[in-house]
This record gives sequence, C-alpha cells and structure tokens, in this order.
Amino acid sequence: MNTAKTIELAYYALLREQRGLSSEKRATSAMTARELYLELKEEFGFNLQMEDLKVAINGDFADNDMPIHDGDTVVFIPPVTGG
Amino acid sequence: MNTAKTIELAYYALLREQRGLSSEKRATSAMTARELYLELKEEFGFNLQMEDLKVAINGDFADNDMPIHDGDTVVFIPPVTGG
Amino acid sequence: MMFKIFVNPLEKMDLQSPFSNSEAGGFVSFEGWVRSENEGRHVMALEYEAYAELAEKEGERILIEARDKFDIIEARCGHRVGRLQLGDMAVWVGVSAAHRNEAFQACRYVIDEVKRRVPIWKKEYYKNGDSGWLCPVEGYAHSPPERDGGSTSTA
Amino acid sequence: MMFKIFVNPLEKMDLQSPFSNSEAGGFVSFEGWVRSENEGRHVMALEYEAYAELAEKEGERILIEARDKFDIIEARCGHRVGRLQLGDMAVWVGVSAAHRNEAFQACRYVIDEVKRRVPIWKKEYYKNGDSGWLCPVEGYAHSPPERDGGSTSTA
Repeated sequence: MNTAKTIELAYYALLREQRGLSSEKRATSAMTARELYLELKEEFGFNLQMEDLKVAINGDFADNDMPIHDGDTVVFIPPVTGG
Repeated sequence: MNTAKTIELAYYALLREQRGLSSEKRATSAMTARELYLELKEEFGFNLQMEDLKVAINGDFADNDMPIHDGDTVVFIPPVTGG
Repeated sequence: MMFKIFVNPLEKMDLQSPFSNSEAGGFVSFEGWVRSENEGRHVMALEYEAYAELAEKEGERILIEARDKFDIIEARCGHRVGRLQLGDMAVWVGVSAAHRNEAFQACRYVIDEVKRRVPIWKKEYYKNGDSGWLCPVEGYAHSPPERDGGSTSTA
Repeated sequence: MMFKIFVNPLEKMDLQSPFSNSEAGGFVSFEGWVRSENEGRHVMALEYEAYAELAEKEGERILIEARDKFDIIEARCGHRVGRLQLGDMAVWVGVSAAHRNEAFQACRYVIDEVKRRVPIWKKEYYKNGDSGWLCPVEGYAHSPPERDGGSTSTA
C-alpha cells in the first residue's frame, strides 16, 4: 500500500521560530496528524510534546489521530496565549 | 420644654412633585426625622410610607429616629432608581 | 476614585482618560443606556434627578469599597441627570486592574451598589403620554418587579 | 456577531459603533492592555501572532455560544496582532443586552474562551533584552502559573 502524500504545513509562533519557516510542503508517509508531528519533532527538534498541541486540518480543529490525506493543510497549534 | 425649631427641607423626585416645592423652611416641634415626616405626610398627603424612605440630615444618611435640631437640613429620600 | 454627576452628556473618552496606567492589564466598563421598553410600556424619554451632594458622597464611598474589596487600580463612575432620549448613556462605570477577574467583579459591584444606594431618581415618559417616577415599593403605582436587583428602562 | 483580527490599532469607537440598539439597556466591555510586568519580569513590548483564518472562525463560534447561553443582543470582539507597546489595547470585547447581568456574564464568557481557545500567541520582550513566546505548558521555559485562567502580561 502506497501511503506517500504531500502535505502543506503552516507554522506559527514558537513552532515557526523553531522551524525557521512559516510554511512548507512536505512529502510524508505519516497516516495521522500525530504521526506527522512525531516525524517533524524528530527532524526539527521541536520541544513541545504532541499532547501540548492542537491540530487543525484544512482550516479547522481536528483530532490528533485524524487520518491525513494528500493535499491537506496541517497546522500544529501551540498552547494559545492571546487576550 | 420648648421644642420649637426651624428645619430646612429639600425635596426630590416624587416628593418634590407632591409637595410642589424643591425646598422650604419649616417650623416644627417634631423631635425626630420620623416625627417630622409623619407631620409632612399628614399635611401634604405624601403617599410614601416612612419605612419606604431613607433620611439624610445635613448632607448625610441618618437614622429615621435621629433627633433633629434647629437649623438642620433634612431630606427624605424616596426609593432610589438611578443607574 | 471619583463619582460624578453630569448635567451634560457623558463623554466616554473623557471618563476613561484618567485610567492610563502601565500596571493595568484589564479594563472593564459598564454603560447604562436608555432603552425603549420597560415592563411592557413604551418609553420615549427619561428624566433623572439627583440629590447631587449626597449622591457624589455615597458614590465615592462605593468606589472606595470596591477598591477595598477587590484588587483593582482605579474605579470611576459618572451619572447623567436631566432629560435623556432613547439610546443616551445614563451611567458609566470603569474599572482597571492588573487582572480581569477583579476588574469584572468590581465593575459589577459598583453598578449594583450605585443602583441600590445612590440618591438618584428616574422618571419615565411613555408613548401614550403618561409619565411617572419609578418607585420600587410594594403596592405603589410605578412598581416594576425585581430583576437583576431592579428592572428599569436601563439595565 | 463578529470576531475580527486587526493589524492596526483597535479603535474603540469603531468597534462599538455597530451596537446602537434601542432595546439594549446595558453594555459591558472588556479591554486587555499591555502591562509592564508579568511574573516579576519587566515587559517592554509584546508581539501577537494569529492563525487568522482559524482565529476568526473559532472567535465567531465563541460569540455565537455567548448569544446562545445568555440573553444578549450583540457581542463583538477584536484582537490586535503585531508589535504592541505598553498601554496598547490587545483585545476588546463588547456585549449589549437588555439587562446588565447577562451583559456582564456574556462579556466574561467571551474573553475567557478567547484566551482559552483562539489560536493567537504572545511573545514578550523584556527589559533585560530577553524575549520569548509565552507557553503555559508544565515544565516549559515560559510557563507562567495559572491565575484567572492564565496570567499573562495582559489581564
């Protein structure tokens, strides 16, 4: 089974600074948002844990274990501190 | 014992309209604010009861049964409805 | 702290200008507006009358109580008197604090106590030509039932 | 209902202008200001960043929840992004209602939920030259203890 897909990633705040980018396309074989984050965390040394983050897929909140599909836009959301 | 005294009265809102005056001097032998109000109520037909009112003597709240003295300014305060 | 009776329209910008303070993180304000309906009657206008000397004294006490009870930086209140039209601002309360919880609680305290204790009276003018001083006393003609500590043609 | 992210300074007059309504007797607003101290550190400036698309969507949901939970007439919120100086307004919430109790409760609900749920982040710049994204996560560097649901350099 070929699970290769291309995902659009956008980064904000702490993750944007740690990645050094606001957005990128990425080829991945991760099945879920959680798997994708673990891949990114390993590669870029993000120090936030998955359980500290929320996930948005295609512009709305989604479950961490939601499957991701080719062409999806995925955003990992650090703990919010607005207001 | 001569209890005759002259009191300055000021009226507000409903009592002002029922009295037809904003203020007046009045000679009275009333010993307390309560006695004074009963006198006024009788004479001018005020329909508020003493227990519905607060009293101010010389610019601050006072007990209804506070003695009144010659030269005092007395104000009977209908239930407030500001705000 | 400052409680003040105004004969002229309340100007928010003027009321709020003394609040700038770099320690304040939150500011809560309440505005009471003249609304068109009270107890099912159509209100056209309001008239407020104050025993100004005592109103300002009692209002100031309320502001000081608010500062004593809650960890706030500044609290002020302005109350309009005279004839007001629909939508006009009758009362303004502003409170600043380091933290929002205290600002909300103190602002609520001030407006509740002002409505309960400050010698100011409201006369309503109705669409049908009637008018009358509100008088929240049982059995009296203009006696709206209690709601939120006293329902009237403002809030 | 309207939740909006602003790149330019929040203008209270503009934010409040859609609220005129003759059925509203009370209006409560909250303003979050940049303050000079957080957790004992001297803050010089703040920077807010938003995931604007989702922030406005989630903010709008909060305003609709407020209208469903409380008997209010209108609720709006504006949040600033970019670099802010001490005293600048970071967030504004306004709620009108027939009665003040609902206006206070709904205003409090909106600011609490905005702080809890809307994807906006704050970076603090300190007097000593340090800076950092606030991150209320246990064991993480910038992790202020909870107060009023999250203490920060606003309220």
